[in-house]
Amino acid sequence: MKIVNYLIMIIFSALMIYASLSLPDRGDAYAVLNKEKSLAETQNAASYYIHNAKKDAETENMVTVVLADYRGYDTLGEETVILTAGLICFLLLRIEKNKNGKKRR
Amino acid sequence: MIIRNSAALIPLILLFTAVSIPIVALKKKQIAFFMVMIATSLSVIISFYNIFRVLKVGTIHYHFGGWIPPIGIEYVLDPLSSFICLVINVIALLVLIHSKKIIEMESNIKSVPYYALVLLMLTGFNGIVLTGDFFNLYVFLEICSLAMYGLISVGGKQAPVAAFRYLIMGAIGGSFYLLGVGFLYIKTGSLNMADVRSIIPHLYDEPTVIVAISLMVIGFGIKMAVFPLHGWLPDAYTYAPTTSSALIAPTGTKIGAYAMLRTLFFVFGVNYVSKTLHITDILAWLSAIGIIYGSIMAIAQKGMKRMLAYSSVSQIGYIGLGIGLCNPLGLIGAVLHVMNHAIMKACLFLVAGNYRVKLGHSNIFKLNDNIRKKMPWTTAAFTVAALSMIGIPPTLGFFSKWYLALGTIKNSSWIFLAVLLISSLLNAVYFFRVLEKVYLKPMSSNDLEEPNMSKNSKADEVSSSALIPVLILSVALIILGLLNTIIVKGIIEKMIPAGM
Amino acid sequence: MERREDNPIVSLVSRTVSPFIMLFALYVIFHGHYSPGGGFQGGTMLAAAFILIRLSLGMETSQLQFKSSWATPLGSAGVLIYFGTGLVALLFGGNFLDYGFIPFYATVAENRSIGILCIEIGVAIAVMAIMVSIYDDLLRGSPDD
Amino acid sequence: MINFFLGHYGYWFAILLMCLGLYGAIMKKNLIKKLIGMTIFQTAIIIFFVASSSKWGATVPIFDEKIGVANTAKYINPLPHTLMLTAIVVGVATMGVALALVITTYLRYKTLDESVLLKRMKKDNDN
Amino acid sequence: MNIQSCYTSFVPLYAILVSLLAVPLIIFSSKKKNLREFWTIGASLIKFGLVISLIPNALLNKTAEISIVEISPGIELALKADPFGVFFALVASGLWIFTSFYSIGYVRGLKDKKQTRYFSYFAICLSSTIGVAFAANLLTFVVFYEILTIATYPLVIHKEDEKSIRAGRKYLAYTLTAGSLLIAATALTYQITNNLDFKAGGMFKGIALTPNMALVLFLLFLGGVGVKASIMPLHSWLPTAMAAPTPVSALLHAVAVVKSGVFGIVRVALFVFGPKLMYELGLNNILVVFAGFTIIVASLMALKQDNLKRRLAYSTISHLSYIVLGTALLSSSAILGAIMHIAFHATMKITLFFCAGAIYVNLHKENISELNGVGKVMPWTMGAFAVGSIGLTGIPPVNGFVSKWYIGLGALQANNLIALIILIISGLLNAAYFFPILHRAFFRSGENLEGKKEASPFMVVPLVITAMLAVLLGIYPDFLFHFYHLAAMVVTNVLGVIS
Repeated sequence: MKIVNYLIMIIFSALMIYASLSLPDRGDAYAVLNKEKSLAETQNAASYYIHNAKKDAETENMVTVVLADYRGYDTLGEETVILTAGLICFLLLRIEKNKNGKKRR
Repeated sequence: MIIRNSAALIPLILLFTAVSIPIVALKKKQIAFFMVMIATSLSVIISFYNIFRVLKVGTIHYHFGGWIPPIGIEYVLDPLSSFICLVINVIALLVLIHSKKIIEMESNIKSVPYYALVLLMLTGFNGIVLTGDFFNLYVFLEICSLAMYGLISVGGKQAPVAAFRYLIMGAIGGSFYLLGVGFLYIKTGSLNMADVRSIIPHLYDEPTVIVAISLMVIGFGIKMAVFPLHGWLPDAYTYAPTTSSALIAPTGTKIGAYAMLRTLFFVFGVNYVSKTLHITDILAWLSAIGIIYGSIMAIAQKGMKRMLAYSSVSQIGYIGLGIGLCNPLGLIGAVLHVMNHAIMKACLFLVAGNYRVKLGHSNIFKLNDNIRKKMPWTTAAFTVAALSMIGIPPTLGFFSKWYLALGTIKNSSWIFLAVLLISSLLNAVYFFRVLEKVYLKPMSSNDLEEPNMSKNSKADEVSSSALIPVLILSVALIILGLLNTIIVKGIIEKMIPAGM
Repeated sequence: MERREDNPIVSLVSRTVSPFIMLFALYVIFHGHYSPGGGFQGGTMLAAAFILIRLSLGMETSQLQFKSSWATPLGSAGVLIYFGTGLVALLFGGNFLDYGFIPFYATVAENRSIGILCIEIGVAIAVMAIMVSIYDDLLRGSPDD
Repeated sequence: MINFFLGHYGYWFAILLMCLGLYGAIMKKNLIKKLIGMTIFQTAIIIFFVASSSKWGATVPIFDEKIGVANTAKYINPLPHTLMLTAIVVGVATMGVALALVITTYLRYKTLDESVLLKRMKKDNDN
Repeated sequence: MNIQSCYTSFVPLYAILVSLLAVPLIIFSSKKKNLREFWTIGASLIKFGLVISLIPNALLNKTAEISIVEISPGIELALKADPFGVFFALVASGLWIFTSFYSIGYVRGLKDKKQTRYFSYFAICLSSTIGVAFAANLLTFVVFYEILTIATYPLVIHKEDEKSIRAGRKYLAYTLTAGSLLIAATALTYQITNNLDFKAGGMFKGIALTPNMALVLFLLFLGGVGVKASIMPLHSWLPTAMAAPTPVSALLHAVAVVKSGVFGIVRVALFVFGPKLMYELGLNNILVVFAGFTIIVASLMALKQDNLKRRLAYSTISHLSYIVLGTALLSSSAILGAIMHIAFHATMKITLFFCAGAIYVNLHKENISELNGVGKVMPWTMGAFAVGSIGLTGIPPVNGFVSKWYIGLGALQANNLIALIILIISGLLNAAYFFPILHRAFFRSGENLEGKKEASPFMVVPLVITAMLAVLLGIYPDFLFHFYHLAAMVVTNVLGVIS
């Protein structure tokens, strides 16, 4: 079993290095993900945000606009995630008094 | 307005109900159940409406916040997603009807957060199925995974450990997927599936993209429990409470299968993943191994729930095999088997739950024909589901197996055909083992020591709310089996992706 | 761990500090439009303020400040605020979460700005309440309870 | 070559961190250590994303009159930051759930060693 | 007379549904014995009538067709009452009447439990058998075949003792494996032909089929239907299934199960592959070898059985292979004989099993060595037994002679002397294992038989009638049911020559 785990580790790191080799340089302002248009000449989301965030939502902080407006549904989802976590802790750990008055977990 | 938003309405309704349960049901706990009923039945109605609408007007896109993709997030309602939605919601509705009495009996379950979590899990499922955006998929994947951990962890004594091990594996799977999305984003600069679909052909020979795809596939594989990544499944299903396992076993793994199908065939392109990367071949082989492994392990078990858990490892193998065959017939078989397995597994787990209710255990070797005399209808439903599992016509199980067999022959991959046939025989072995006990093993003396095992053998069924869903499911198996062509021709054949 | 008697310095300092933390948290929330910050960051800081009190004064006393039983409903309420903002947009003929349609009687862009503010508040409430509730539950469940 | 190194060492550190996390998550027997490993793994992914969003000589993605929005190279990419805000919260939630599970496990079994737990589980399962 | 024409009619569907609809009635009237058995008898009579009503059109080579529902794109759950189907349905439904009369006497005589389950599964078996007979395409055939497999299981384990349960396991192991092979073969055929309808003379017309593929396909089919037809390496479930009560054995052996097996083999040989292809690829030789081997070896094994029912079982195995052999010879009169042997063997064998059951119920004797002097006590029963055994041996005037005669002729036509020799030898062996029984029964004096007399009329009447039927069919093969004409019709359609 241990061997298998080590193997997994090695394969994983090898994969990662292999993948990282063809990544664009970090901080390259003209890499694909920062271009105006994508390779298929479709609008690139990030640059659209930078251009239009102020115009669209009268809000300086682009991250806020993206978070709450452009991709607001993700944020709703993440609200739900954290609510889920709260409910699970409630379900697992909170001590309630039930009918016959004895504590239960 | 309903019509305009019907594509997004199901997750929203479920989410709204789930969120408002902790407030509304704060004082009166009984309200929770009824809210759940309303929400799930509404979602069933809407998913029926959606599927007909899709078949009429074709694919429907819904843009959240009115931002057209790739700027915003979109929901895509096409035959595949609407069909899976329908299956999930119908199964969920039936299982939740069954859960009414069960949850009251389970002492350590607090109904309010439990039902809220159930709805959150369903929200996650529907969100995953409907979304057209990679990161949104990740978010909803985490929602439903977290909810699943919670639902599993309130089971028996061992449940938290099982849930924790599932959590570690699931979280790593989710992180793998997220990492894959990251690589993909860095290379394409987009998160929208359709957008990536248009960009990806320019990047087919990039190592990063290949790694990204494999990471995503591993992530989904863990959720889907394909063979080497199935480790979390048996414990989780075994120790979870009845309702949870009956909810998660039919739907949870299918979500992984769906996401895998969606990303592989609809985003990265059929020819690329099958001809260039051979991911589908690997998937098919792993699934084939999983089919045999799961069936053999199922034979070795002595608890019914654990047996069913292992059998769902092998059944997931069928779906994986269908996807891996990468031809229309295989796909039809896979999608049909998603529905078929959902129905069968829900039925079987509910039956196991009913047995637990009456006997306090579902240990195969302690069963005898007294239980059949006590609960004839439940046992009849179990028989039908078992026959469908084995693949006896005219149940649905036979036909999904039939399409899969046709698919394997089309690829002229005889080993897979043999695997299919052998596995159906193994299914026969472990189900007839139970059926023999339930129908033929007379009550021996040492069974009398068993609690709530009175000698009198007059009918003593579970309450109707626990019985009717089981019967509906088992009848549906036969009816849908006879009418499967309507489904296949009407819906499934419209899902076949381009280039297959 | 055995319970030590309350240390006056600890309680005093924490009770003095926590309002300021809350104030700064509110600043972070409402200034999220113009500077780094927003609902999550602010919400977590609020939660931190409450948890600080809970740490220093113990569970019983701090119930006077914020009852644990409110936490979960409050969290749901936070999410509901978010959800409701989107729902109002939907009811006024937009898509879900399309704040432009919410009638704040301003230009579309300003509507969006206000909508963003609403949901930031919702997020903050939810995060704060649920963080506190998770803390409470973990503590309740902890072995030495 | 040196440029290549300068362009990629950020990713490599993130990858190193990932490997550490994965090691902890799959190798360690103690549940808490597993949890720590998992968290490290998630954090590493977050770092990876943020690293990918950087641009040399660019400022935070907050609108500035003096800079204007004509040239996107002046602001770093806001999208990964947004995504990672979500990812952070997801990680926190996951950790909360995991801690709850660990506590319940400890209350029931009085141990956190996985191998021991598995043995005991099997025993409970048998009888 | 060689023009086949079709017309739509619901009669085949009704013929299937009658006994299915009887099942709930039987279950609900489980308290009132007489009502319950009235349902069974009524269903069997109606079914027989429906099948009879199909004969005239079948004789004019008009086939009734009805397609129920499309169960796979392009494949429908369709029924088709062609002469062969009518022939088999006639045999099955006709003998069901006798069987149900007889089983009433039997189960009541033994004060048997679970009679409701017994009768209801009996009915299901019959409807699936009729479904097998009328199946218009392979998939429909598979569906009903599998249903038959499952529906027979509760009958095999009817006694619910350890022995019968083990028999049930064995039965399931064999038949389910066969079923999956059959499914594989069907799927393979569908991939090749895109069409699964049975065609007289083969469905591979105009489709290039490599010899290897054809061989694989044929072996798969053989494995699929050969188990129920109990060809020799695959036969061993049949003697074990003797644990079942006698009427069930009668059903298994004479009426439904094994007969649907050989029916399947004939279908596969003549309607899927077709005589031409079989001959060209030499597939029929495989069948001849298997069949000949089975005939001889099964007869030899029958010799050394002392349990009466087991001996009958082995004789069934060998006689089933007569049919297979006749089919494999592919000459007109051989096929004619084979098809007629389906019916004639059924009548004779059911007689014999009824006799065995009557003896068991009346005297609780199962072994041949105990049968001394039974003939004097139960003259009618043993008389019928004598008729049956004479027939199986192939001595005129009983009908066994007719079919055997035609098969022999066919062997000569196909100038295949080995087959002829096999027939002769097996005839002698039949005599060798039947006549000692008669000798013991009639010419030895038995002990402690005082006060015993005939079994209940419920059991005696049916077996006497079947025996008389056997004789009548021997004297005039076309008697009342036009067995001869139907068989001739099948041969005409298959070989395309007027016989």
